[in-house]
Amino acid sequence: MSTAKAAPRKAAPAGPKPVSYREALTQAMREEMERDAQVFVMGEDVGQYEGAFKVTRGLLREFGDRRVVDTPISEAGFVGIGIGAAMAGLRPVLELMTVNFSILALDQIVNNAAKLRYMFGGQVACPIVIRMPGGAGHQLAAQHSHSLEAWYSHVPGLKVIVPATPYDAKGLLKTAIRDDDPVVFLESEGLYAKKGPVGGPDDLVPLGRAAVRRRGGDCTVVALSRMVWVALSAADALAEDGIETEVIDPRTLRPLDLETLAASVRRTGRAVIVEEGWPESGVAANLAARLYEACFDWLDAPIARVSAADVPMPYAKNLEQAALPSPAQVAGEVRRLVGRGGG
Amino acid sequence: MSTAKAAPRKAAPAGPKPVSYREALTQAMREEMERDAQVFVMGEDVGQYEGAFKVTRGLLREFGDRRVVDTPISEAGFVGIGIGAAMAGLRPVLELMTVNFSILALDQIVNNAAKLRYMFGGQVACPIVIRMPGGAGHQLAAQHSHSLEAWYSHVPGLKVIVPATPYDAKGLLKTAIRDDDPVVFLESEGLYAKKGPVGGPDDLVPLGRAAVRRRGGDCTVVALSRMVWVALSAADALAEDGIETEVIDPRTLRPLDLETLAASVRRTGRAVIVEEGWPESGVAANLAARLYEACFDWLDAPIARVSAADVPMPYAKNLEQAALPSPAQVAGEVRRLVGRGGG
Amino acid sequence: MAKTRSPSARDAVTRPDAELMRGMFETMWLIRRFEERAAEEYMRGRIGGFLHLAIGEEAAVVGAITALRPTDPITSTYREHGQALARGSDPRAVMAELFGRRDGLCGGLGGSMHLMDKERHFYGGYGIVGGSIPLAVGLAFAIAYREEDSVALAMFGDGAVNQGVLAEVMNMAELWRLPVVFFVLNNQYGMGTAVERASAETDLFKRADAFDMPARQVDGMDVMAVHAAVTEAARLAREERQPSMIEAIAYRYRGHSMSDPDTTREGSEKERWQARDPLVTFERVLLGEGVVTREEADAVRAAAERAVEEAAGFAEESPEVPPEELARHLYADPWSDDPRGGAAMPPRKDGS
Amino acid sequence: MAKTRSPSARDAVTRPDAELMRGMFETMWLIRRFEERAAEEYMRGRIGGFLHLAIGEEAAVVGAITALRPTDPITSTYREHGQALARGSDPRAVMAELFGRRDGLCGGLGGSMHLMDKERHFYGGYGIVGGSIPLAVGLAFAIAYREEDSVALAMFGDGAVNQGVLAEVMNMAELWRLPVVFFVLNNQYGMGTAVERASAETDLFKRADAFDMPARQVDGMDVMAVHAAVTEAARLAREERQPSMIEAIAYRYRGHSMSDPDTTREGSEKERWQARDPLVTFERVLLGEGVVTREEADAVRAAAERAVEEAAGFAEESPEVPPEELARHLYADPWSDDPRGGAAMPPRKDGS
Ligand SMILES: Cc1ncc(C[n+]2csc(CCOP(=O)(O)OP(=O)(O)O)c2C)c(N)n1
Ligand SMILES: Cc1ncc(C[n+]2csc(CCOP(=O)(O)OP(=O)(O)O)c2C)c(N)n1
Ligand SMILES: [Mg+2]
Ligand SMILES: [Mg+2]
Repeated sequence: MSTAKAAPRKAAPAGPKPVSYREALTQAMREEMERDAQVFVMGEDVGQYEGAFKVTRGLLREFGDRRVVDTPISEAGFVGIGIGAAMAGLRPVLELMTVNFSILALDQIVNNAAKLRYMFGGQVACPIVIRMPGGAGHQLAAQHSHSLEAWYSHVPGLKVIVPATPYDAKGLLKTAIRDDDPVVFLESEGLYAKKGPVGGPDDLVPLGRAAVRRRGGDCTVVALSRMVWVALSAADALAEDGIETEVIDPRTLRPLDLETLAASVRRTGRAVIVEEGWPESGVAANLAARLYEACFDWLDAPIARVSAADVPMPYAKNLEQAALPSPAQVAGEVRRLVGRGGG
Repeated sequence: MSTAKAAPRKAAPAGPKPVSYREALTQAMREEMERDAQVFVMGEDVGQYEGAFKVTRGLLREFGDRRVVDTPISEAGFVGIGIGAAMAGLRPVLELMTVNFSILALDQIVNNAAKLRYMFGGQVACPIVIRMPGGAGHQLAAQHSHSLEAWYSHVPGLKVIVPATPYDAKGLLKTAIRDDDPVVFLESEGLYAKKGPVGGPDDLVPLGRAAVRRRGGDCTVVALSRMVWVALSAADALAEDGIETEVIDPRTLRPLDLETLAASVRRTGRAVIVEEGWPESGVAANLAARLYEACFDWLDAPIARVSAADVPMPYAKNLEQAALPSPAQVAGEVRRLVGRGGG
Repeated sequence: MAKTRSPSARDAVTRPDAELMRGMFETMWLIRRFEERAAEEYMRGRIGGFLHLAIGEEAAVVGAITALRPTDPITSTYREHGQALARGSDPRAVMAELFGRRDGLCGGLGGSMHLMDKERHFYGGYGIVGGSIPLAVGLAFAIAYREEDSVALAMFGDGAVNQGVLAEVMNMAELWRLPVVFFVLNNQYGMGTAVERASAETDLFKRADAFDMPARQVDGMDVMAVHAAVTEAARLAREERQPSMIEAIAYRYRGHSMSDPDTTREGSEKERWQARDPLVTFERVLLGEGVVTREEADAVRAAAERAVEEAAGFAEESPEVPPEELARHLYADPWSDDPRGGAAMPPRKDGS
Repeated sequence: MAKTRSPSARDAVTRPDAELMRGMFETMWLIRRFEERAAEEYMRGRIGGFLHLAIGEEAAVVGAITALRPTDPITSTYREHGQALARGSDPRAVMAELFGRRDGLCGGLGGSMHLMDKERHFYGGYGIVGGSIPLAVGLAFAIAYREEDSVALAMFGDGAVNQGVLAEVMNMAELWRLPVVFFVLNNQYGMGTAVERASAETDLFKRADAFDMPARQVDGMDVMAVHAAVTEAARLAREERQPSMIEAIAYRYRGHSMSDPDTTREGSEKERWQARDPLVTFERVLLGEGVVTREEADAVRAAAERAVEEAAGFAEESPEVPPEELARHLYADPWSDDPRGGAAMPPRKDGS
């Protein structure tokens, strides 16, 4: 079962030795490029420089500059070119150096990629994957610390993936590359060095299947991407006080596996949602609204949201830390909900 | 009291005869340009052509091409120029022909306008207003039918206004122009012809004050922009069956007057939220999450959301109508909540 | 049409491009009549949304597209009825799309601004000014990637030239030597804004200088001139992988769209350009060179009228788009029949 | 410094621009030493985030900025320590900003990439490549709007040239005749990508041809040459409202940022450019022309070292940013002291 496979603490059957989230992504691209000659990688400094975060390391050497294409700093332009190439049946895997720069390509992503199939009555597909790391925590300040899960999940026509583990990074990226729809693949800068088991060439992770990262009956914590690890360390702390937290990772926001989330909340009667993005019109608000709709009669307390502070990210380390969700904050919210002091 | 002033059915003290939402906006710009020489208007076809929707009619004649500036079709460029001019202390009122094209300028709006004051430690202000009509209903299809309230309300540093009446269109635009922060002013294409009373030169509508459009004790309906009118006609229909609906218009999403919304929901115990945008990570989900947090113990039923269908807007009239929120749908949700059949 | 009816026509057969010229003449009239009818149907309320007519621009559209192979991919803007028809799309399906009916080219989901005929390698009309140009370069990228010998044609307006993304993709097209032709249909206005009020350099083809890319200007009212220019540009792209830019100077006789009162343009200016109506001038050439006779020219017009009449009838008869189409083409395999369900997956049966 | 210490120096005083040259020399050394120290502090973990050094580019930075009046607005990129220092910002406040402390130029909220000194008309460093250029044109727009005689300077890199927004605003600057100078600091790489792999036309100043805008290329390692070029460009803008573009060819000796292993550039290439170190070559000129003596040159370096030492000490001493600063500068008057409250207004007291 995919959820078991993806559990971070369990050795995956297929994965030989633990590899980093970064290397897991590289493996996924390499394997899919070997499997399908229509797959190519394009982006800024993905070739000779091997990627700003070295996720494309080795690909240029292995596949040459026809299939690993360095672009000028022209996000709107090369994303549009990728979309056109996808219309023609190629399978571009684009790297945007960070999610922050994807804003420049948003018109191409939202008005073209997301709409081609629909507005032309199903005549064309747009099998493109647009990878981009996001998140904060390294003092990159206001313009380099965005988490745009909310914006992308708002858009019908896109598929949106938020992998939290090396296993999912690889398995979901492979699925995304084989998918016939445009996929926005949101990586986390903070997870690139994270190690864990990964699957083999044929281990795909399906879209729309949440993963239960930890089982527990007192409170459900739904967490996205890097926040899964924040939630898990909160859960460890809570366990010491005998509070058993169920940590769930949706893994994909489009499609969304509401059923797995709701089933857990119906059991625990409480939920905390953790996101790295801003609180207003964010993903946590969306998941909360959906969970209320699905579990209203089972809820013993209002659903709590833990999001980044509603400010541009400050540079100063102490302020940045204060602006980001912490295990302590998550634990505090859980304690508040289960009514055992705290928060 | 501002809410009373803004009530659509009441004659406003200041407004002599009813004027259209379009003309109300023109009046606001004219009055503020007369009052403050730093205010200027810039956009595509705002001068000689007097605006794609004629909202800037007469301004070029009256103020000349120094203060009414026609731009090339370069959204990112002229919005960035406006932001730079605002940094220098001018008060640009930009018109983006529609919200759909604002996506091209989003980097300038989000990475510059919204962040200047904060990331430079308060050294500069960015007193800019960016006006743009949005919404659907005229068969403009996939690329011309966006409602991006959710995206803009997600962003700290911006103020976001969604006027539903001519009175608010004028009063809120005047307030926005005098505001020292960047304001995204979201107009509704479908409301330009709507007539109603408007205030005089000194009647400002404050930000962060919701308006109660209709009083009623059975169910609260929170509706944005054009949806206020959809909600009001639903309320009329419901009233015939003796169901009294309270219709509330938040008027601004940043700042958000949660208090007025929550007070109503605490009284009625039920809420339906109506938006013209997409359902995932939308404004309705956000308002629902906030209302649950504020009114959990008062709610007799889960909050219902009425949004556009989760698809790019189709061209065919029958499909477009099916995709958009209707009074019948809103009434149906209210009936379902108050438990009188329907749903 | 009967080629033996007149001596002049018989001589014409000897002229190598006589067939081509006749075909272009027929297509230009089909487009003209089709758009005149579309305007009427819009007035009647049978067509909704925006309707942008290219009346006056037929020479530029037809000259460019007939210079390509039928398999060369094309992208265009919202003003693209002519492009679809010039590519051979069924006028009935085009009109049905404008009507928003089931038998439309895009099943009624796209409308006038979003025609596409994939089978004919017409990759669509788009509504965001400048937004479709990168797609054409992407189609050219795919051609190069697969080492095919097709050429992509990006058609756009004088206003689109000021969208930064054009500069971005022209640079990449030249940098990577992609087989693409950037075709600027300069009808001298972007909505109400004349080129000289929008572009510091009014010779738009000079934008190519910034990228060391060949470019030229051509009379967009002269179908043969446009055809010749695009033929050479296509050859450059096909044989030398050399992208280029062509600026065709034309004029639209109608307002920007049916909802444009068109009050900012001088009437005298319109008359000047009307005097050079590309259909009339081309007919003179054809008659002069004996490629068609007067009777044949009239027959061409009559045929166009019949085709358009038939198209309108067909569109009228075509059923409404079935409601279940609302979400059908959202994804390759829709997970939700109820689009109000948002991104939520349907409850699964597999028990996984 | 004592101007009488040597005859050569005494002659120098007679040279009209001697003062200017000495000042530029001092600033270049201040920047060099400041950035060397910043690199050390980054290694020590006192500076976080990204740290982009302009070591090697001092001539271009100083030559350009000293050619302007102190009231002419400037925008730059994330590689902007030199710009701030050349504009006269207090090195202590700049270093404190890099440290993310309360006494930083931006109160610790901006960091290395987002320095701003409004008082000195330095309108900031920005992190989105190309994103700051429109702001400079907007500052020029305001100058023209108010009929002032200042000039805005937009400083950006060779990589930024490929952002479409540059083409958009260059067109508007020329179309509206705005007093702005587009200054491309071409250090020949955008991260790991050499200009010839990013730009079809490697003479970047030719981008101006597309807009009929004057432009020229200058040796960015020669501070006097840059100064002369920008002086003329500023005159054009100030007196003739004629925008222009200047491309300064320079080289950065360090990697793109402190986290860049810098393995893609040839070592031999670096050596070639190191041989033309702008500080060394300029010193030769100054000694040759007797503008400074060896002792004076050493004194300049010593002074720079003292200033930097002091700056580091000051930054070290400066307190952490108080927690209440987290939301203080979000809006003109914050409605929420708890940023977790999101857009919600605080409960109101006015009872309205
Ligand atoms: C990005 C964007 N901005 C503005 C518009 C509104 N608009 C539609 S067509 C048009 C004029 C385009 O002029 P041009 O490129 O010359 O094409 P033409 O209409 O003349 O064929 C404008 C401004 C748009 N559709 N997209
Ligand atoms: C829009 C955008 N894309 C990508 C990046 C990542 N990035 C930061 S600096 C840089 C290279 C810029 O090169 P150049 O303009 O030559 O300036 P230099 O760093 O050489 O001073 C890149 C790609 C960014 N910050 N913004
Ligand atoms: Mg035009
Ligand atoms: Mg560079």
